[in-house]
Amino acid sequence: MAVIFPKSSDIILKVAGAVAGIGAVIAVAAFTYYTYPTVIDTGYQPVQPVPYSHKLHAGQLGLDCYYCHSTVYKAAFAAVPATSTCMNCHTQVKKDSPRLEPVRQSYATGKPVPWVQIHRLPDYVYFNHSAHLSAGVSCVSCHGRIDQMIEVHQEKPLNMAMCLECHRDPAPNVRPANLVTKLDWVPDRDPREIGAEIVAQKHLDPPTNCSGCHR
Amino acid sequence: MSAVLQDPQLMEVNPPLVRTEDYHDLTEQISVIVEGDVVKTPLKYWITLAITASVTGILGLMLAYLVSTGIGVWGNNRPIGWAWDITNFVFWIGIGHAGTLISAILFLFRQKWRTSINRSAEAMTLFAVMCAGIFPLFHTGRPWRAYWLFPIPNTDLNLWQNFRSPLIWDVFAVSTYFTVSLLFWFTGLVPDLATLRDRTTNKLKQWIFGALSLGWRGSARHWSNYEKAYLILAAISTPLVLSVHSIVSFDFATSVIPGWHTTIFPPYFVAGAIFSGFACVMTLLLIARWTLNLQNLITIKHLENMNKIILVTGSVVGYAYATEFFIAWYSGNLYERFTFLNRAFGPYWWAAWSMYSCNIFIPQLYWFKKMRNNLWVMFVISITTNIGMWFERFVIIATSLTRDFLPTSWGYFHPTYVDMLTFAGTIGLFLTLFLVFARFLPMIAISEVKGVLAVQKHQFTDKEVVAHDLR
Amino acid sequence: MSLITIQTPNVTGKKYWRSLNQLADTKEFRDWVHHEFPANATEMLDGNSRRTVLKLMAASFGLAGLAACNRPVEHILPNSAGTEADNYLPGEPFHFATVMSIGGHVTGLLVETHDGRPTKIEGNPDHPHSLGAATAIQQALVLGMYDPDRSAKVLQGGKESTWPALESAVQKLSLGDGSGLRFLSGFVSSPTLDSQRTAILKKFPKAKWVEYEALSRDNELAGANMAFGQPLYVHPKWDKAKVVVSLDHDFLNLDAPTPFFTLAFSKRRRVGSEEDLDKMNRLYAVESQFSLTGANADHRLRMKGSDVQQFATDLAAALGAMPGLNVVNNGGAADKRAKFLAAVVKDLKAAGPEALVVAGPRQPASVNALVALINEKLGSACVTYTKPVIDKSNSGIDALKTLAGEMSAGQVSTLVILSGNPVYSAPADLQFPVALSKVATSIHLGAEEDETSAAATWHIPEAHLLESWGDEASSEGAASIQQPMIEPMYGGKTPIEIVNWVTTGKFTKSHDIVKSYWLAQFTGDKEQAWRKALHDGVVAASKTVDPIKVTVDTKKLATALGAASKAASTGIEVGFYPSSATWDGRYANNGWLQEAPDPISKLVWGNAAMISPKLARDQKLTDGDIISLTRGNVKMEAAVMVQPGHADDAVSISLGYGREKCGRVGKDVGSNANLIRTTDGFYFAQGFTLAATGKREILATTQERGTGDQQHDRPLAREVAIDEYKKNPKSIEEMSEVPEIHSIYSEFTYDKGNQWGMAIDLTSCTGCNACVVACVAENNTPVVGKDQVLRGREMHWIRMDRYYSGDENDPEVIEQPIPCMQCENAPCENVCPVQATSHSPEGLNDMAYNRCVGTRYCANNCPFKVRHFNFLNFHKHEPELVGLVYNPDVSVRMRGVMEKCTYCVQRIEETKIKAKRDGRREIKDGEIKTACQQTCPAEAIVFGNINDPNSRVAKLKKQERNYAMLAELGIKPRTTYLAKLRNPNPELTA
Amino acid sequence: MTLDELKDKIGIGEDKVYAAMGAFDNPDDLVEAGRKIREMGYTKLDAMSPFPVHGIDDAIGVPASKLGWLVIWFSALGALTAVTLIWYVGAVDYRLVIGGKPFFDFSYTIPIAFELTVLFSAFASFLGMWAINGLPRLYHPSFNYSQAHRASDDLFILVVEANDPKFNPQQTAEHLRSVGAGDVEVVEG
Repeated sequence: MAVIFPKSSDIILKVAGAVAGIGAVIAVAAFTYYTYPTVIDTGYQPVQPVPYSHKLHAGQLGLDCYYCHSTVYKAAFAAVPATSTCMNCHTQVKKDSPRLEPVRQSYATGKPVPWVQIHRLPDYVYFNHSAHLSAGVSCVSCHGRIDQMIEVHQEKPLNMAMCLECHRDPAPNVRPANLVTKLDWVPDRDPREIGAEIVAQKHLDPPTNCSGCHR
Repeated sequence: MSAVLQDPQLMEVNPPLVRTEDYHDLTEQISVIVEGDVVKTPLKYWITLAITASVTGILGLMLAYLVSTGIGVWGNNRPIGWAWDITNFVFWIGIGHAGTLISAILFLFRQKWRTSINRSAEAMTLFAVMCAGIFPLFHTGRPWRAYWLFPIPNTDLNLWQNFRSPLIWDVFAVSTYFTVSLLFWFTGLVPDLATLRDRTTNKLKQWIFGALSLGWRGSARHWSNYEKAYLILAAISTPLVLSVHSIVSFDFATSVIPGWHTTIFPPYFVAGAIFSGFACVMTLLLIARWTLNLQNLITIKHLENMNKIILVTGSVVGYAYATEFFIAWYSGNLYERFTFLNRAFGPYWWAAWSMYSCNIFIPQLYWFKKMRNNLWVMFVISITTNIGMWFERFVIIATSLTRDFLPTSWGYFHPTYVDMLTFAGTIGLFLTLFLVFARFLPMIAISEVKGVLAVQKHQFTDKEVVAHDLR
Repeated sequence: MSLITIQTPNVTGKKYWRSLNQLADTKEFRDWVHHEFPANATEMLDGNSRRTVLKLMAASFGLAGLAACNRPVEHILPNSAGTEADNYLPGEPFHFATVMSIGGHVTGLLVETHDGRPTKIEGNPDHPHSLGAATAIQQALVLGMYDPDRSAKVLQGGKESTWPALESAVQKLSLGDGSGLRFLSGFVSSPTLDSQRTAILKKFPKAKWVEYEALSRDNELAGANMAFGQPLYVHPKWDKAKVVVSLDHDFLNLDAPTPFFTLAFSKRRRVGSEEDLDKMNRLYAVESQFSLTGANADHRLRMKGSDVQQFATDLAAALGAMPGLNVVNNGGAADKRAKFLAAVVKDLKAAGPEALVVAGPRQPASVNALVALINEKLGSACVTYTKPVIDKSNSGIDALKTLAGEMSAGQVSTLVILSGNPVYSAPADLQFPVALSKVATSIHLGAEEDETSAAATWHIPEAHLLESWGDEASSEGAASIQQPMIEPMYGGKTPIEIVNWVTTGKFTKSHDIVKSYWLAQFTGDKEQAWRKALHDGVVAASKTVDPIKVTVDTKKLATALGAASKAASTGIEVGFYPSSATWDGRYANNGWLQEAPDPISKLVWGNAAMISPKLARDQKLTDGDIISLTRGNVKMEAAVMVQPGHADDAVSISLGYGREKCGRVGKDVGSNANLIRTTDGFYFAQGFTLAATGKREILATTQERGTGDQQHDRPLAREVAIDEYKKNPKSIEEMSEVPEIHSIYSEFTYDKGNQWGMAIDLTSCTGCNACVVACVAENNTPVVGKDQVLRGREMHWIRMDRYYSGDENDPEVIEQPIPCMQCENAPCENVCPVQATSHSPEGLNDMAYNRCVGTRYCANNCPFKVRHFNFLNFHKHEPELVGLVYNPDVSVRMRGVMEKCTYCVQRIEETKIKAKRDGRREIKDGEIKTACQQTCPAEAIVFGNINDPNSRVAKLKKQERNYAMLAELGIKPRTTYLAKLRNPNPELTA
Repeated sequence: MTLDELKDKIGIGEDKVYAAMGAFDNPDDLVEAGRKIREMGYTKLDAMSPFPVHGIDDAIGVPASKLGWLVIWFSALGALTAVTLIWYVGAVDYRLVIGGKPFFDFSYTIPIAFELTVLFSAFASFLGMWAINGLPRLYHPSFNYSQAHRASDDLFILVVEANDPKFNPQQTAEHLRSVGAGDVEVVEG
């Protein structure tokens, strides 16, 4: 009978198979990597209407986070300051700087400055700033060294895995309550020890069950 | 396997091939169906295919509507969270069972007559399981989240499945069942694909069959491993098929709902599955036998044997019903008693009684040889049996839910046209797949039948068989 | 006192969107968004994004364009000016006190707002008639505020007009001495409005002011007038009474649009400890329709409404209350009525000062008078009388009759209709529409474009309760100030403003009028007093009227009774009742209420002609058959529903349905009983002919119908007579045999920290729907509509189960609220394939909506069927505006997911976080209240930490009558029930 | 190695003698002939048949299949995988209280353990069989035999491979004819 496939077909088959196999592996790896929260969610740095520098204000000038984000200790949500807060200083300082024009506009017209939101959780997640601050979790744990960012970007993935990691083992992220907004705090000893003590003393027991965060 | 096919005691069974004298005729007879010029296929085939295909199209439409609008397009409600969806699921899975059973269990039991039907029975299993699979997937409120049902490592959520849930067991059972059946079916197909490859002169067909047959050349070494593999697959398929329907029955048996919460379910469901499965094979065979003139391959003897099995399994199912009632009464449990009285005399009496009559009473006709051998009788009974078995699932699933513990949350189920068309659609899908299979792949395992033929031509002695089996 | 005082007029520079078209315009809407909320809008956004309101705002927050890493750009819009309210916390709830009144019943309310949006109404704990409780209707008011179908524009002759046009029309009015000037208002209980009225009647001596309510307290006053010669309010002291006889008075539900009666009554019904057993009161009910009062009565006697007068007379006679009366004894001792009467008389006499007889507001003056007589004869210390603070001389049906006469006679040139919908609700024989057409200028102030607004020359949109300044004084005099939480969304006006405008020609905001009125009342630091009054919700200074001592003038009464006595009733009687959902029709457009099942019939989305099983058999009628009721020239059609325990030869039908001009929700729902309601048969009328029409209508009920023992001998809702309970406290427990259950697993133990649990006392629970609606409001559960209810897909997380038992002619009814039982060994959790529902360490059955794939297996496996599946996207067809009512602390569930009660876990978590902030670890008992518990007027629901032996719930669970439903399944429910104790009279049970 | 060797290795070398092949028209003759040829001292034998011919394995010395062992190991692996997965998920990675049941218990691993056992052994036997048989192999020298295409129809072919020490084209062909084979050819490929 006539041979259907030429002699070389088997080696071709083998090579093709090998290539396909490797290709598949690479594809899966790539997909996993690019959909990985720490990759996809971090680094988000939209252009803000006003190039407000946290590095300058919080870092060099040493403004406490609480000065602007005034509700964090009492409320679930951390407030973005009203324009009037900016104008407390900027009526004297840099009062003619062109870059502050939108702020002055807003102050005059009453129209808000359209800041672009960076740190965002899904609607079904109920995060409460006051709860975490009173426990002694610092801003750094979720927002990173804001005081070193000229324009703020998202540093942590803020995904469920991240929340769980800390809820299962809070010690490394817990510090004395008075230091939560001190982003550049350098602990004199192993922060985990310090945290562990506070956890014990405050009887912290963060929930890992569903209704802890989803309602 | 050769040994299996050469078991002399079984030679009393009238041979599967009455006319064919030698191997080549046999090859011809089966291959010609597949090789025939597509254009020349009888018109009745194309018409049937057109009908079934369009019904399948309706299935597509219904599912699209369902996904875009919500489960509300079905009649499901509170308290009846599961109705036709899961009923159809269990129904189809049950149908599937006969295929594996015929090809695996009958194989292990050396039932030679299986060779003429096992191929189509296996195909039927695959298609039935496909139809079944549709329902668990689309009965979820958010099918686009169905992948959450599989243990895929999820670095984001850190969430897994609840392995205490029978539904997860189902996921594993059904997907395993499908995979194994597919492998089993394909393994059996390879030598025949080689045959087709060697017969055709059409280059394209040569390439296709050549590739599909994986370069099979019938080497003695290959055959020896092949037989072993086939034996193992048959051996594991047997407990598998029993486990699958047991696990399906766990969905209900492990719950707290009266009418569901029953330890008898696993054997009862398996028997029911075999019962309905054989009935379905019967229906298909009778149709195939008529349309493709396979009288000499599928003999009355084969059919009668199947009828006997239907009679037995039917009676087992009947016994199970009786037991349920007895236990309900004997348990002295208020809710159990109510449920079973309600089943027979409540608002769903009609469903219950159609199930009793179709599954218990009608099959009793098979006590009479006349009935077992009458093609019309067996055709009708094969249909009623399947109707009855569908009702069995409906009665168990839906009517138990309509009236459970708190009378204030009792309800009634009204199917919508979407329910009905979806079910009809799966039947369409099933038939379409089967028709395509019957036309384009050898419906009968050529190499196996040749083995049987060899036995007829040359008597072997028991001793050799034993010797062969031992090593 | 912290207010986001958007209402004080001197706060300027604020813009509010006032109409839907502006709402559509995103730019305008955006203005509203950050002007409405004085503080930074961040929280507002986050807070709202919990709810569909985000969709609403999507456009304005530019969910367009993709950023670098494919993320929609979300803007944060902080306000330009800082927050005004010093301690206002964005996103955190804020409460305001206000007050509402229906048909002369006044209740203080507490309104929860989020970022300026009222989201929930609760009772005001400081208000004597609420004490924190609120009725279903009161709680549903908040939804009404966001009703997009509310009247938004001025109408002239039914056509759209403008404010200026109206203004000039008002200017043109020539009122002269007021001879052509008439005011038609509802039951006035507002001191300010009353003072305005006095002023007006002085200024226009010939003017008249008529009060008319379709359902009011007029008969109460008239009765007192008949008995004592002066109109007086009757104040039953329910908590003082040992024996209560209710003559057709459904004071637990329909006849009490206030939680107050239930509050007081249940004080003697609740069994906190063993000694309470002897304190328990005994309730006899005499009525026609099966009411909740009848259901909770220890003995019930059914009779036509018109026969009650005879019964009252017999009762008075049997007590020898008045010479010349003698018992018309129909039937011998075997006769049920006679036996009942005898027993009641004996019991009442025994109770003496602790005896209380009450007559229903739907019973004529004569019955009310007789009751006054009886109470006096009994020397009952359980009832007091007060003079009306606000004049009622021109109130009621006769006043309306006169007015209608004047109108048709063309004597009325200017008619001002202050709220209400007379064209719909006035008796048919007054031909009100015709009369109205004869009036030169009729000005209608109404909340919606209804039947009246179409017929009047002018229609003015009325501000919603939560948008308006005003005040209400209870019949005992306790006054409260009504304050808005939000500027009128549709620019609506209040009655006070309109009255002032029409009579003075210039417009003054009601805030000024109300404030100036009250400042005049205050002494000392007026401003301080004013703010305190606003804060507390009760005016401390308001003098509560002292009860007056009065005696019945028997002679006058005898003659009056003679005049009032009617011939024995003949033919079919039709009784008109308030609707538990729409009251008199004013709440017809409220989805929450339409979908709250009637406590007895479980009917939703409509009313029906209730008839007794016997009448149904005689007339060969079944549920849903449409009958016609004819009497003289009045006629209506309605679907019948067979009501076990209903009086024979009588039909009961609730008002408030069959609205022809109404919003989308209430239009053409049910049938309009006002068509056959006449002045001579205002609450019930005899001589109707009943005929089947052959047509049918499908009635939607949330519960399978049927009579007989609906529990099928199952020990679900358990009850026992109090004496039997004393004899054998174990009797409850013995109703079901719970075997020792040994699990093959080592079970999880819940012994540390807070372990939440609930106890529901069936003895004090009356079955009113307050908890059901409270839950809807708190947990954003959707309204699904009649069609879906018919398919059994209603979503109420807590439902009210009703069981009949015994003879279908005189059945007993027991009501049982069913929330999630939070089983420790929850069957639902085991079967969920994706761990969407699991257990919290505090014993809650958590449900993670966002994880659910929707297999519905959990619902199937729930023995109580308290899990509800979103079969469709039920929020999709909701007007976007309704999204504003949602509670931001609870996610709105999407299609295809399961949802359920979680003991208001959002409240639990909030409180725990608050405690953490305060550096506390333990939660005080009662610090967390679930929505259903908080609103329950009978305090039947108690929630708390069962791990703390001193908590109320733990104590209750220790009682012998505490039982867990279906405990035999080994599921260990956290919600348990305290069996219903009845207090029957041995003489009648024997 | 040389290029040619490499080519041979990967199967695209020059054609060379593969075997001497002869056909029979029924299985018994094949078995008979096979036995005879073997007695002549040939060791590298094979047969091609449309269905498994009983007795041929003894006749030409085909070793028993090793597949069984492979499957046993994989079935064990399947069960192990299931139990480990369920234990890790429930008791290690995320401990959630569900229905008051323990975080891990053998009882509820049984169904899935069973299913995975079956699944793994099925794959083992299927893939294992092809692997041992060295299939898929699209080209094979034996296909050059003129009657090869009938090996899947009605012919039974005896193969004496060229790598047999005793192989000699003419002589072997002669032997084949002597045991009654028809269409004897020396096949190259």
